[in-house]
Amino acid sequence: MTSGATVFGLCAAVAVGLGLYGLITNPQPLRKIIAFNVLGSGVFLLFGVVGRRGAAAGIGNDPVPQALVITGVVVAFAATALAIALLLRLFQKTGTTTLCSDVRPSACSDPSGD
Amino acid sequence: MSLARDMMTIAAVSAGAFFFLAGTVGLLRFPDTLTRLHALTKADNLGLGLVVLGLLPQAGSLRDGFKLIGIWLLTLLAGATVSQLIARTAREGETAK
Amino acid sequence: MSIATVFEVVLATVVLGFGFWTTAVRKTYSAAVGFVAYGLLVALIWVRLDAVDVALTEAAISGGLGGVLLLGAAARLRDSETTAAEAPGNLTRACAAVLSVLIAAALAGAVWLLPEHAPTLAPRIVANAWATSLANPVTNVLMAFRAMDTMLEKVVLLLAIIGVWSLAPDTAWGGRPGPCHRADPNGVLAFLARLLPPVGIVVGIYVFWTGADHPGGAFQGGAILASMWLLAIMAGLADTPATSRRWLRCILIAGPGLFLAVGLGGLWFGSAFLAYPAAYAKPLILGIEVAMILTIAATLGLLLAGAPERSVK
Amino acid sequence: MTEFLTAAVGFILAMLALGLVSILRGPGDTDRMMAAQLIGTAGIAALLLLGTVTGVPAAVDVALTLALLATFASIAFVKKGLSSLDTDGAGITEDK
Amino acid sequence: MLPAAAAPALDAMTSTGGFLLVLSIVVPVTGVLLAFILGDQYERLVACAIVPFGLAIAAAIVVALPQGNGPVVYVLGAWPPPLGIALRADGLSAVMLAATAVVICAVAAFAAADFSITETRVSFTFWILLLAIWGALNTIFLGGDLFTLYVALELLTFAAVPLVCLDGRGETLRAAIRYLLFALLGSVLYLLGTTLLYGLYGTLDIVLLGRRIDTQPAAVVAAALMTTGLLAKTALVPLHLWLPPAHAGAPAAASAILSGLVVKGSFFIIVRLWFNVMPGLPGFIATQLLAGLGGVAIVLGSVVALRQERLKLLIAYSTLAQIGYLFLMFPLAFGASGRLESSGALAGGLLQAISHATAKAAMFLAAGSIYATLGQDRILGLGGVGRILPISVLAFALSGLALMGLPPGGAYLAKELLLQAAAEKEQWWWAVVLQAGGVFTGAYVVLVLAHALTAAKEPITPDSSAPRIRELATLALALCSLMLGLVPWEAYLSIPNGVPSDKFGIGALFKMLLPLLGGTGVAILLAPSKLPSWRRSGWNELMPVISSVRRGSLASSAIVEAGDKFLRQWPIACISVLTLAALFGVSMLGAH
Repeated sequence: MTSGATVFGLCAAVAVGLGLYGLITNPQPLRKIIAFNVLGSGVFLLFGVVGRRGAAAGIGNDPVPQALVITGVVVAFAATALAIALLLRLFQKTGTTTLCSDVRPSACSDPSGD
Repeated sequence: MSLARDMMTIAAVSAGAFFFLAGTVGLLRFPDTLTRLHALTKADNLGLGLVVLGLLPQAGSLRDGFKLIGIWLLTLLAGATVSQLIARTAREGETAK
Repeated sequence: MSIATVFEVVLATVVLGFGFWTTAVRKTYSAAVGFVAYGLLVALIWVRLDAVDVALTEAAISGGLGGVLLLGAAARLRDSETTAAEAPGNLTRACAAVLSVLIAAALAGAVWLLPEHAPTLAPRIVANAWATSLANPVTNVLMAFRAMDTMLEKVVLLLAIIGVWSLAPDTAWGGRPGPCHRADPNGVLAFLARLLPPVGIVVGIYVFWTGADHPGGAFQGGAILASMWLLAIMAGLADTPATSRRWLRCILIAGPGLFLAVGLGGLWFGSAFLAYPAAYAKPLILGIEVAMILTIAATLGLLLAGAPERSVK
Repeated sequence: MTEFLTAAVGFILAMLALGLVSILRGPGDTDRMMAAQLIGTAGIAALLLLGTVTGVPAAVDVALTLALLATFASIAFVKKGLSSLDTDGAGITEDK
Repeated sequence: MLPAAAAPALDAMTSTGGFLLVLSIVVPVTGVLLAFILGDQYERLVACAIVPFGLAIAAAIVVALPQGNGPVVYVLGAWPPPLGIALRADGLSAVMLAATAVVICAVAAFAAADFSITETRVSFTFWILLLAIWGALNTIFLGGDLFTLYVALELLTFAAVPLVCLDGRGETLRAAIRYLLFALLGSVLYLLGTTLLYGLYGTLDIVLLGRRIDTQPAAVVAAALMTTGLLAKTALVPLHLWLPPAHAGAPAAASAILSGLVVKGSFFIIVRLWFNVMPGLPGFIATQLLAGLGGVAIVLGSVVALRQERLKLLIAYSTLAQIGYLFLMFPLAFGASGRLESSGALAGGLLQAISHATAKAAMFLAAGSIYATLGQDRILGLGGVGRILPISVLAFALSGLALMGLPPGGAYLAKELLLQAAAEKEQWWWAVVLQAGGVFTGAYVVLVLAHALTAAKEPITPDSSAPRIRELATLALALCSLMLGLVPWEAYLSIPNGVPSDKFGIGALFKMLLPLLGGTGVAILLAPSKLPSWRRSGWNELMPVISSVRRGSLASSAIVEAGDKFLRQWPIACISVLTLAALFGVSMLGAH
């Protein structure tokens, strides 16, 4: 009845981990945005797994989580579009996409010292 | 009757899977862009066509069957157009060099 | 282990493989391509989880419009790749990896510990579906039970448009978004852009219409319509409208506006805000959805087109 | 029957992954443009088979959506996106 | 006031006056739609027409609330939870609604004179987003469902981000992107938590969840993730990388909204989460951890604020410190039963939130007038501004005094309530932090005023004269903040031991001297830009002693500033997010 819930639950957790790692370590803002999308899809999948476990009354997947995911996907898409528009404008304006605001680009290189 | 339909499905889907395999091998083995493009589009469209053919007997209604064929036609159209555009870009890239 | 489980493991592995590729690959353009593939395969997972409404949305967004958005940005930002020299060091990476794994493990553990008999609202939704006489439970949740969220989400989309427009240079305010596309009117692209949109519009309306009783809905249909519009724009057959146009703004607020109006009607004449009188529930919901599909198509198209760049004059 | 079709989906998925990796490794940008093509066809095939396997007839609608949007995405791939001012038309100068 | 204490049926039934809750959300949203369609040049008219309406609705809710029993409830679509969504207004919501309405009014009056009609782009964006922020905040204060709160949070973020980069400079665009990305990370973590909660209990309704929730590990994971996500959106140190550049870079009216109101949205959801959804879950250590971060925020924010060269950055950093102050209430509300209790500490925290909302908005508005007149806002260049803009400087001084805890201000009342709670709970260390917070606030207010009140070195030629209405709006807001202590809060917030009555006596005067004198001392020691009076004679004997102490303390404050710079790097801030999530998870698990 709840076919795949466990496997895809694990898959969702790993996707969240991947997205988090990418969001932290990728220096380019566009890569951060892509990583955010991976992270978001992991969260949505988790909703899907929760809904799949709640299959009942002849519906294969609890409709409430499904509806929440659809709302969430739309919001995430709008966020992506806004972030990309900001990034393109920044590039147009300054010729770079670095997010470091502190004076020189070198000043914001890694602190861990290697 | 059901057995005959299932046999047809198995045969057609197997053939389709084979073309997907052929396409992928072509992608991996062929040396330059144009030949790889050739491998991809031919094999993929034929592969999808055979899969669609295989699924037709399993379709629940006439409408689903038409939808399946429509899907195949749409991908054919896209494949034809896009591969032409890609090939043109590739050729221009070469002449530019 | 049954073949179904093996298949699920394969699917999950391939999806995560692409997720990993997207995170690790060096070139941004490749990462964007990887993400398109990832999004498409996630749609497969949604079908497998028996959530076809979401699968449609995921296919439309991650596989289609979202991919185009990311690819366009990647192509345009290509020159900036070398300037960003802020790669974190190994210690930072190690910390990030450890913590990400920790969070993922905690999540996996939490999913594992979810109760044996999962709580669900599905029976309640089926029991109350009479109120709208729509057979698609997801549409019922979106348009009736949780209508407030759906309405506010449309306002979020509108704010995203305002945010994108606000990035226009002052000289281009109110102008047309995006660059001017020119293509040979007798070329392949123009041919496709004449052939595909009629088909696409039919499919878009079908996906929307079927959403009352089967998987589908205004958002998914709107996404298809938006992509057809953009195809015509890319082929040079149409241009993006100037953002100061009154008709465009009317379309952009038609969905949330009608939603709000019907909701207030419920407050005034009926039992509650956003309550539909049982006799008119279906036509009212469909009416809102018709307005919404227009709004969504226009909004998604304009979000992809970007900030106004060309002044009207 | 279900087992056979499930295996077929798994096989096509593997082909998709292999093909895509080979494309993305490819030397030039034109190779990468093929990716959308491959994702589209193989993804649709997998989706149709999966819909039959899982008993979700509406999967056909997902495939239909994908067929349309994959076409659109392919064009955008070749155009390298919608919004490029400077790189616009790099891939798309049509024959006169 | 706690919904959990009310009769069960009341939570799922629309109460009389419930339609006011709908209106308070619908009216600003209608304004957004109308302003968008009417567009150029009419958006300001629409906004100015909507503002009095909104204020009246907020006032009506405030009046309606004490008359019924328990919260005012509205069931949307007549679908009771868990299937549908309910809006609920309790005392906390009413207080926040009213404060928001007042601040929005003042900012609108200020901005009506600020953005000239020729600047179509800026004016269009600002007015629509102002209304959008109002609608989003009202939804957050009234929403009875965790997912509705998520949508409202996103609404808030989408409205706030474009305000940051209204002027379109590269620097502010950068700040906006950092803000957006970090806020998105926060909302994803919040959403993760809601998924788990739905999977566990099958509802997202706050009241129902509050009844069903238990202390199982999966709920703890959800709580930790949601708390951390919201903290990232609230910019509690060390998750503050986005705040200073974003709040300092926006136009003055926008900064006032961002600093005064927007961060309170996510803060309010944390309060809902910890006090209403899962009061029994966090446990002693987690509350101490949260307040500990608050303490760090007070020190770091204040010290770095004193080292800023520009007025707006100083105010932005002071916001960091004040956000820290808001979190001191959590351990003080932690009762002997092992649950967070709706006590005097909660009332104190909420009062601090609204007095900061009014005072900080007034400060940013005053800074905006100063910037517009001088053409710059360097603190060293403020000399003589007291003569040109007396009202703005007075407003700045009054709001500063209110923030320091001058009676009868809201912050004074808040501090008294929190000190009372600290004494009751025998957690003297938080009393020390509370007093230190007041002293630090005193320091940067004194620093700014000392410069603003000196004579100009060279005569100033104002770029433009600030319209009087702008200055008056600022002053009104500052006075509001100073008068908050006179409001009868007992009707809305649960204050078991009563409000401290001594607001004007000798004792109150004495309490006021501590932050003022202590603040002067701290300003002398920690501010690199010396106080103007310092250069005069009369201090000669003390000079060598103080100079050496000053040198030492300056060196240590430089270290704090370097620490701040370190924490504000993207990877470090993200790692802090995940570390905090892990810490909260472990400490909550340990509590059970």
